[in-house]
Amino acid sequence: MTRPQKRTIPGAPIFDSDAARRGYALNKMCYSFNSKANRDEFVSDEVAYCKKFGLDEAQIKAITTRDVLGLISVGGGVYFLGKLAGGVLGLDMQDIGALQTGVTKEEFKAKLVAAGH
Amino acid sequence: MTRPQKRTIPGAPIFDSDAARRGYALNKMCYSFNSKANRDEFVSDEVAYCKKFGLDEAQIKAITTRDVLGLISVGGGVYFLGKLAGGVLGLDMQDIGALQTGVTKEEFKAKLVAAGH
Amino acid sequence: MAKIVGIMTTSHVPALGRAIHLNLQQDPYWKPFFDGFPPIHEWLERVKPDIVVSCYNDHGLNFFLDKQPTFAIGTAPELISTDEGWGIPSMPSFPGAEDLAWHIRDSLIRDDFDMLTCQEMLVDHAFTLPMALMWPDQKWPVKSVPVCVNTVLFPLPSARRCFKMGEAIGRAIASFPEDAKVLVVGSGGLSHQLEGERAGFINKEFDLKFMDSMVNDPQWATQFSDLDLVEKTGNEGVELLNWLVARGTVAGPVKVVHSSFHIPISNTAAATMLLEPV
Amino acid sequence: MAKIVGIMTTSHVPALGRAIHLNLQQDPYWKPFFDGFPPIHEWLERVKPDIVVSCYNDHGLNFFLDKQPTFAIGTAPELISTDEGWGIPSMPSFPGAEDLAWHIRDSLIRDDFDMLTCQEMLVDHAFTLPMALMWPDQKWPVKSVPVCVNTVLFPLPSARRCFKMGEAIGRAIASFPEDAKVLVVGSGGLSHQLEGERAGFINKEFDLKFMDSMVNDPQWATQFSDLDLVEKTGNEGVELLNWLVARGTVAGPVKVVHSSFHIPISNTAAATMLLEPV
Ligand SMILES: [Fe+3]
Ligand SMILES: [Fe+3]
Repeated sequence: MTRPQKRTIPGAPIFDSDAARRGYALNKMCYSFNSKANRDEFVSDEVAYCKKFGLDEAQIKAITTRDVLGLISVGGGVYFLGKLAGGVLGLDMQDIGALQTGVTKEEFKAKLVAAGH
Repeated sequence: MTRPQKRTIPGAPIFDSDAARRGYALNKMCYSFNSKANRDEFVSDEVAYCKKFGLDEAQIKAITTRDVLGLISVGGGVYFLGKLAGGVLGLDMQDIGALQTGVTKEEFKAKLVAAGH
Repeated sequence: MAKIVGIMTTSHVPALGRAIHLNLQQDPYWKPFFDGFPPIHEWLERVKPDIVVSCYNDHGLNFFLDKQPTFAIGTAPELISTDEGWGIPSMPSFPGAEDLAWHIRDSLIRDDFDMLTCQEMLVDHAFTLPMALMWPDQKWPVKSVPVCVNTVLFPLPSARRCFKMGEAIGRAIASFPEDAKVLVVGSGGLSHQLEGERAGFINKEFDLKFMDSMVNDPQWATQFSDLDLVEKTGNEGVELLNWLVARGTVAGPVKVVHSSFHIPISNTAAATMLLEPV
Repeated sequence: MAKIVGIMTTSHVPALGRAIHLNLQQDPYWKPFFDGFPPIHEWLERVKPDIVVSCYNDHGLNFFLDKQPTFAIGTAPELISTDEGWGIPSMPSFPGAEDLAWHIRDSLIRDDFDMLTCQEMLVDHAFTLPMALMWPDQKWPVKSVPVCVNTVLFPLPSARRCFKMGEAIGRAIASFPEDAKVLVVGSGGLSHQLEGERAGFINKEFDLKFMDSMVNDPQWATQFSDLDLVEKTGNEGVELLNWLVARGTVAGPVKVVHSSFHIPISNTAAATMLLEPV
């Protein structure tokens, strides 16, 4: 089937139907991180926990390599990934920003400050 | 506060906001009857099960006396009560109809047949 | 492109589930209802739809009052039949028509319908019984899109709103860029009332007029409020809203392939129609 | 009769939860944001609203993609703050304004908004942080009505649809037959983007124009589609939809009681406004 071309915005991945469908298992796992018991279980054996939620190989690899852009490309929604990053891995949004944009955290923060001028 | 008069339809109780608010605990208990384990637990000790869901005295009394009109007046929604009547108590809709209209089951069924003529 | 090949509307009385399970189709009580289906089976055999879009109401299986939607759509890969507490045997699960479901969902949101989107979904007798009536061997030759209308908690979406959602679903199907023959199902009604001092209420005259309107005046019933419909068709007669959603999907005229009406099945005026766009 | 006494809109950055918990309000990093609130505290002390209607977006606490609503309203007696996985400390639960919530819910359904109704509700930082910013002792002197807008799953409800829902909420409040002073909250934004190669995107020019439009041209932002808003304000900048719902509740002009804007708090252009109907 040919589907109409989707509008894309450079550097701004959209969590749309395709992403939600691709990432359901991954996002459901992240949603489980609303509970400390689940966060602890994940930390004790990441891959086992991923498999329990039915994540596929590409998703598990993105998890274990802390590949944020990769997690998005396999269907992760940022509000769900935030629970993994913040609540489980202890990263703040500037850590995540730096990881995704290939700069240091200080450089990332400087860019944010610059946006105010 | 004075609220505008609600339209009523004689003999046709409406499951509206007031009913949903009044009957939340009762309906939540009935919703639990989607599971056989819960149905069995209810049967083994009706009052204990009602209390577990926070039903109040009026609701528990309507349950234990099989007072269908009473269950509606304390906020029961018919789609939820149906799980209690059908799945737990083994009553069919003609039993329920007869109970509510004060006729025998045969009379109730005869009335239904008559509606076809 | 996807194309609506028919609209099948039918009552979905829970007791039918037991009757199907016990093979009572030829029993004198049930026969008048089940006799409506051989003509539909012939039509299905001939037309072979690929996808069913089923407009129905959940009775407290997938939804409870903690999160009661007005309109919901299921985009799940698998639609699961399970214990719903009424004593109806479960059926094999139903494959979801994911591509079309997401397409309709996206399209409805853009058309200002505030859908609840379900990536997991349990389906109750209102969804499963029409399927089992159409395919008695319960080997589903179609994928499905479940569309759920609130008939639990008043106020309900108005009849006019339901019809309009049907129109929007029809537009979405027409713009789906894949060849597919779509059968739209409307499940529920007609007049019946389970609760209250007026339990057992049936209104044959209204039902016949409503069935006529499905062909000759499809928006006729949109004049009625939810409480008007309770008054005229009984508390559960409001399930005819699902028929209105289904009818709304076809903008033009329809012709009747089959129509049957029988009082009573359980407490219900049981009706079945199969309509084809012309 | 109920009356809207003000509209308070603010950003709701999760890191604020930690800053509040650790009493960092006077820390140089946080001070520019928290300094926006003393004028609001004075206003609250003077006006003493009875009820907050809070328009916000859930970030995967009360809702998951199994049942993702477009618009939801909470009619629960108690709105519960709990572990949301972001490491934000929980707050005391919030009493629900049940009478008004049900009244708004019923009214919205009759106005063709297809609400999800929640008789139980967990509220995340988007709801709790504005409350803690207004009442730092976290002893809530108000009851609340939570109104939730989908900003998770695209397509989102359009900016125009959000504004229209705000208008409908405003009508519902005006028709509530009880004396009550209602403060409407809009939570979220302004420009920020957490994900993707453009993470860290902020658009000061757009934000200032948007803040101006809240006073002088309230429907200005309704010209933009959800993707337009992503382009101009970042993926999470779309949370300004909650500001539009809130602004829509007041039909006439408003005057600015307080307005502040600071870049950055975390990755966000942080803005706060307090508006009064005139
Ligand atoms: Fe039904
Ligand atoms: Fe947010």
